[in-house]
Amino acid sequence: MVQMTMISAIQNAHDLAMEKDDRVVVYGEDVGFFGGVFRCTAGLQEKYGKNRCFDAPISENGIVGSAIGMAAYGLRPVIEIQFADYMYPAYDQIVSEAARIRHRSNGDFTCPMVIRMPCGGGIFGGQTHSQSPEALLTHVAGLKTVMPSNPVDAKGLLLAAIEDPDPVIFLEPKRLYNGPFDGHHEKPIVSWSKHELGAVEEDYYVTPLGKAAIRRSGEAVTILSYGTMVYVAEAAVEETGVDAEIIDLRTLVPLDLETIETSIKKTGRCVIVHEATKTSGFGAELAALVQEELFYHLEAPVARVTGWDTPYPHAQEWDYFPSPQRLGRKIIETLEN
Amino acid sequence: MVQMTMISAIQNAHDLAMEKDDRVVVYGEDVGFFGGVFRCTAGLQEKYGKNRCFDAPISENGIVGSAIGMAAYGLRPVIEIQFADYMYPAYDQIVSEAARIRHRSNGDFTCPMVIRMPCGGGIFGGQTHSQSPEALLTHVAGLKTVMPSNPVDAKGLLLAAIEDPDPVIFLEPKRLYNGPFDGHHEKPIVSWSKHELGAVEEDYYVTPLGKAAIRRSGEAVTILSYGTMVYVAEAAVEETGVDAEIIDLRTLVPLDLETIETSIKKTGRCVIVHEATKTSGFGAELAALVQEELFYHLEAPVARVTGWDTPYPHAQEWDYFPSPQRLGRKIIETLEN
Amino acid sequence: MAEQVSSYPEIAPLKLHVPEPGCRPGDTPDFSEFEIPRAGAVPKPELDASADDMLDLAFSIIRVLNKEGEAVGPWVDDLSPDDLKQGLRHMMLLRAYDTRMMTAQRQGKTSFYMQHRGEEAVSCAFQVALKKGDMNFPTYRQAGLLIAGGYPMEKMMNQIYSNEADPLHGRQMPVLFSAKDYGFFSISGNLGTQYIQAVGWAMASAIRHDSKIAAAWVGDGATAEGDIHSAMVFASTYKAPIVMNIVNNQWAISTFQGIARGGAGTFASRGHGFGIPSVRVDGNDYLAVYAVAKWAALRARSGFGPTIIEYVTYRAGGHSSSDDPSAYRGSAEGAAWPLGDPIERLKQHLITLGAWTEERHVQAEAEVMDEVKFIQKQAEAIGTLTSGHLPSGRDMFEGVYEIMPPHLVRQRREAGY
Amino acid sequence: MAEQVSSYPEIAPLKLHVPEPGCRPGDTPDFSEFEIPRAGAVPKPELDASADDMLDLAFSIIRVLNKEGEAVGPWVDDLSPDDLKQGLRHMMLLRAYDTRMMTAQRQGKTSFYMQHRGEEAVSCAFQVALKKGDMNFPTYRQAGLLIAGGYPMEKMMNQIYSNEADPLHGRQMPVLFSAKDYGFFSISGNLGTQYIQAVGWAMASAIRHDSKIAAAWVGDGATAEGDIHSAMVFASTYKAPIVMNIVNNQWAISTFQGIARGGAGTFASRGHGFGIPSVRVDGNDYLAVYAVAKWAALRARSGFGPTIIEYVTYRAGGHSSSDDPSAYRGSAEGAAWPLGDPIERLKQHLITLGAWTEERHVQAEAEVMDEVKFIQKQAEAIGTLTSGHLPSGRDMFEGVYEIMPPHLVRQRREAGY
Ligand SMILES: Cc1ncc(C[n+]2csc(CCOP(=O)(O)OP(=O)(O)O)c2C)c(N)n1
Ligand SMILES: Cc1ncc(C[n+]2csc(CCOP(=O)(O)OP(=O)(O)O)c2C)c(N)n1
Ligand SMILES: [Mg+2]
Ligand SMILES: [Mg+2]
Repeated sequence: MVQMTMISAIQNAHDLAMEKDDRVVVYGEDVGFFGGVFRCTAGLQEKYGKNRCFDAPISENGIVGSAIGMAAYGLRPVIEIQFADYMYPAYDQIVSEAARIRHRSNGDFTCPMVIRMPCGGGIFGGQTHSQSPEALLTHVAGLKTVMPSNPVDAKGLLLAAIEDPDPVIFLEPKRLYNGPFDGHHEKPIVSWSKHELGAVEEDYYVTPLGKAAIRRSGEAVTILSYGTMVYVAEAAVEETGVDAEIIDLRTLVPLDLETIETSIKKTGRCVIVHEATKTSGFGAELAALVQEELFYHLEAPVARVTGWDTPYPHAQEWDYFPSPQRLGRKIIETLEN
Repeated sequence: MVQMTMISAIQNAHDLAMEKDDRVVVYGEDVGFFGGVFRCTAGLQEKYGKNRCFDAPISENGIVGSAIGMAAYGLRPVIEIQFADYMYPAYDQIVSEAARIRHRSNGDFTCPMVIRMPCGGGIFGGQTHSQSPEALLTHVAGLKTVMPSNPVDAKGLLLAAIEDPDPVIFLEPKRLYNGPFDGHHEKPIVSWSKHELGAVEEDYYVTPLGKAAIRRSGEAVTILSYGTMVYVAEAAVEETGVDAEIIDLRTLVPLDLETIETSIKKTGRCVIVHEATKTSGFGAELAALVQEELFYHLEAPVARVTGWDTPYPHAQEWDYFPSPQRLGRKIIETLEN
Repeated sequence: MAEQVSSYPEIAPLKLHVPEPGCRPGDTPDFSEFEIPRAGAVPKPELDASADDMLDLAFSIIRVLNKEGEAVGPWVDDLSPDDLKQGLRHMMLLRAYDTRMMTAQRQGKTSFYMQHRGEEAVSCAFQVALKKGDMNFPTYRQAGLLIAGGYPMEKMMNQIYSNEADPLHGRQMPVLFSAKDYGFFSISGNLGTQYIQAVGWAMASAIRHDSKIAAAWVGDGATAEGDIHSAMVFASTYKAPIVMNIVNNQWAISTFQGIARGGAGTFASRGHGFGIPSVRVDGNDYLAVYAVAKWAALRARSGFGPTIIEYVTYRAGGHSSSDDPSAYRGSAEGAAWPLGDPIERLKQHLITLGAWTEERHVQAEAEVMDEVKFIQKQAEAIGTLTSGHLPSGRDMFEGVYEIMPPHLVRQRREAGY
Repeated sequence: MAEQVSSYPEIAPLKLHVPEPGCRPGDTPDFSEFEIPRAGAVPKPELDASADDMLDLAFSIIRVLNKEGEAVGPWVDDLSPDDLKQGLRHMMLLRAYDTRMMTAQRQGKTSFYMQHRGEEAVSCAFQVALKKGDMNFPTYRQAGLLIAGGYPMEKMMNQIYSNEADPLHGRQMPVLFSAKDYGFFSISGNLGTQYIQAVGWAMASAIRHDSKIAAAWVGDGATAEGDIHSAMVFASTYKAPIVMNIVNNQWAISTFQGIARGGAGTFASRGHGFGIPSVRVDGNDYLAVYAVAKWAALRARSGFGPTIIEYVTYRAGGHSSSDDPSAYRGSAEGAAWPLGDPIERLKQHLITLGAWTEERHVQAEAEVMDEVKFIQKQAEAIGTLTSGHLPSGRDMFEGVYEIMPPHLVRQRREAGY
């Protein structure tokens, strides 16, 4: 076991994958010599050469499109979109191509690749360095969408994503890179070195895609969360004193419906929390599913706590960010229903 | 009153808008001389000149991006994306720009424009001429999303969209262009000339955005539908003999929640139908909202009938398309619950 | 200082410039301003020549066959009369297949079709310049790559009919083939996307120290898409081993090539802003297409990086089975097209060589048509889109992912499969 | 026929080419291969000259100020000593403002900042070549357009502090200004998008038979985005009245300009594939920038269509307040940059003209700094990002649409506003 931040866990996953499989190539904007603006690819070019880790032009479309071609050739590209907010220029390549090639060619060509994107707010990034676009990816048949919440999972899930035969979107909550963050921005910053999920196995391991983790067992209400919101949920639970079960979904598609169902059958109540805007956010799918599958187990409506339906603002960041207080209120409300 | 198809109603709306307001300009691929591959802009170049209606290069990104600049200048561009499936290359301009400019500039610049896109399947268009990407637009704060289901609404809503001070996405179910279609592809094609909503007021009128229409009153269950699915719902209701209330949402954002609530308070049951893939489709938002707002009025889970989570196939088109039978089964199931 | 600027002389108000084609319905076509160099006139650069060494080649047209049907000049390559007869046969097969499939579509046996009339030389000649293992990233108008590559035509028809033997299991619209073993990438319905993918594939070959090259294809109209820019940037930066083909058939549905080309002299010249060697070739001259393709492929394979080839040709038919070009272009334009018909020209060349006769040609036409009809019959015996023998709805759920995730299994069951 | 192809001589395996900058940390900068023409050497084309008439100008550098500080050659324009002093003042204001804002960011008064050091001449000189009503579509590194355009600096600081007087109500990250009345379009955080928007704006001006022009801005790195291609296609096709600026400051965060430029000689040459007249200018020469900008603006306004201008300059500071360039480029590179410092060069010119002295300059520096500090104090009196006087959370819900729809009203209430 080694203490790692999410950054070093991700860097380490790259390193092990490149060592194990020489088809793995890594590139993106500032990813090569410099090792990425968040340093998630630091040292890889030095170790594996410019042939396998290099800087790309500022063209998200070119990065994804070329990676699709490489995957079709037989490589395993792992590419970085510098911020998830910049995936849109590549959206056609992601939706119409990466997600479709296996199906439309009946397996003649496939597209095993990982698109990494730092996502989420809490760093005063304003509207173009804070977005959580997961719902725009979960709607797309053919993609898998993953969002880890800690170093242990980040490493295992990234290695699983790299092994996966299909395109995987790997969303990294950047506010968690250096430590867990529960929304209490006024409190001192916590580091991963103080967290049990910062202690990472040094060797190669995979955390299977499609399996949620229960972060806290409880009886009163189920909280469905992922990414930064896992810690917001923990804080809300602590502050309200409610005996909630906190589920960290980890993978959004394919979804671990079984874990969700087992939990809600027990608690009868469900609150969903995510940072993305509300309307047509992934919480909508979760709420729709939960009431479809578990209607007769529910004692209260499934509630959503999300970012508002506005751009992510700069100065009003903490008004936008779903806080433990906001979540706490909704939990209480759901219990009182 | 004049009998119009949806195509002629849309053409007519363009014509009246260009006549009334010389800031209205119309362009897109094949939109100028030829009048559009679906002929929705036929005759406009001849009447208003190449200065106001012209062909564009095959660059959806360029079409939307340039329209944003024109809107910022003070024009009212009405542009066509030849198929909704081709909006992805323009997605960054739609999401990061058109939708954001008013907010990010605090109203210094605005973006009054209409992006028209033929959508939906039922024409053997396969995966890239059949998509219904509305959920990828309803998730985006700053956009309005409209989908008419008949000539009368198409004209009135398009004129309202053109008058709107904000960017409006105008989705046109292409399978409805020449007549209502209820999913019975084996039956003879019906034309608008035989439908009351094919009789269109010749003069300028607007149908306000954000207002749903009740296509059939009923007591047993509420069906939330839009676009082609309105007719599928009508057929399903007729075939099952259930006394359903059919709501045609017309505008998805902003949503007419009031009409939905009034109906479901009455019926206690709700089935949602759309053609787009299920996961994170707009039906998820509708289901989430309905159970959030009306949990204690619901006697059964809110059900969804949708396209499957696969690409839209060519040969298996009718397996994909939500049929009246499929919807009928879900209606019965919801009543039996 | 603003005053200085406002002291400019009075200037006329601005106007929007919208380019217009030469020949709309009712007009008489006029190609008098279309400059066609003599066959043999354009020099052949060394393989390692730079873009700067051949700037002119982006503004000229490489041609081998002259009016007399002779092959002349530095671009005459090594095709034997037998090779040429095979090339002729490929083009005739393609044309016969087009004819039959257009008719089949009209008869309601499938939903849609796209033909190649007038452009047969481009894909047929290109393919023979490739090696096994190379990969084309085509559009919908390069079926000649498959025919010249020996792909079974029955499979193409099965795909077009979406029948039970369709290699793509009915999932794709007609003509959006995929044939990896024949170096033919899955065709996308979204224009342009394959261009940058081809560059990625070529980069992969370089990363693996392989010797395979990629060939990207795009039409004149679709060069306006951003993917083409991405492709040029990446190909230029990483010197990817790729041939970047632009098929300028003068039209993009109803839109003439001037709308995509704008103020540029030619599409080939787009390469100049990226330092990519760029040439134009007579797309209706089988020998010229072959020679240029072979040269560009060898450049790529030798590590000299990308080449852009603009094929100057003419879309003699409608855009697709849904299109009627008489609504937007002069009906006489095709006949007036100055580069002639590719089959006719190769035929004449073979006759000039003494390796072919008019009679033999008529006979070959009949043979080829019979062959295609025979294959068609076999395909139709399996099924057509409307004959009812379609791939199962179950198949729609397969292959979305390698392993079907639980939610799709549930949906498949709900669908009754 | 495949055999013919396989008879090519044995070819070495392919390799991926990844361009590398000349100077990484620890290296000694070497600009000896960087060709700099003499000031005055590049001719000035007629306003209506075509792209073909000036191909060379995309590979040269237009320069006016020579080593002696004299203005020489055909591009010497009509700036009076007073104009030049004003230009110097603009650049000094920009630099002082940068200094103060960098410090403010370090002090935690705001979240982020981006400076202009070394590039001041580009935006400051460009703006004075525009007319009222023209519209810039800038990136984050052209605040000189605002300063030279007379925009109140306090507003800029209020925006950077996201305080209650921020014209953008705290909604945007620092430096992403918007100032319509000053011809300054709302800056996007997404690179490149503004380029095609600028073309659309220019097209609108032409559609309305107006005489306003647009100016688009992009960095060397961001030229790789597809929007730049869209912009070139549309500008070329519709002859839009626009000046398309490319600020080549050699770096895109940690990535040197060679990664975006690839095998092209220069960024300006990108225009050649579109028939767009394209020139390069010494971006650190205030007089040259002004002259080229004025010429290009007049071309646009006269109906001669777009012009591409590449500014050859150097990003002397870090990319942003979050960046430390010593991790990826040689620390001596900035000092070795052969085109010098724009303020220093204009100062020398004024001294040569006898209109300025070293003493006067030192004094001016102090004055300008005092002025900026004074403005800063006023802005800080209103508030900084961390002083607590922020725009209300209520404001976040405003302006998403002109009229707030019901769901946002409900959310605003839920948020407690
Ligand atoms: C992204 C995208 N936009 C629009 C279309 C619709 N479309 C299909 S073919 C075509 C014209 C293409 O013209 P060109 O590139 O010249 O090729 P050609 O048909 O002449 O071979 C258009 C606009 C599409 N398929 N994809
Ligand atoms: C679409 C998009 N991709 C990536 C980024 C992240 N990013 C911001 S600035 C920058 C470098 C830009 O370099 P250049 O265009 O040369 O401009 P400069 O900073 O040198 O002025 C990058 C990669 C972004 N803002 N938008
Ligand atoms: Mg074409
Ligand atoms: Mg730069």
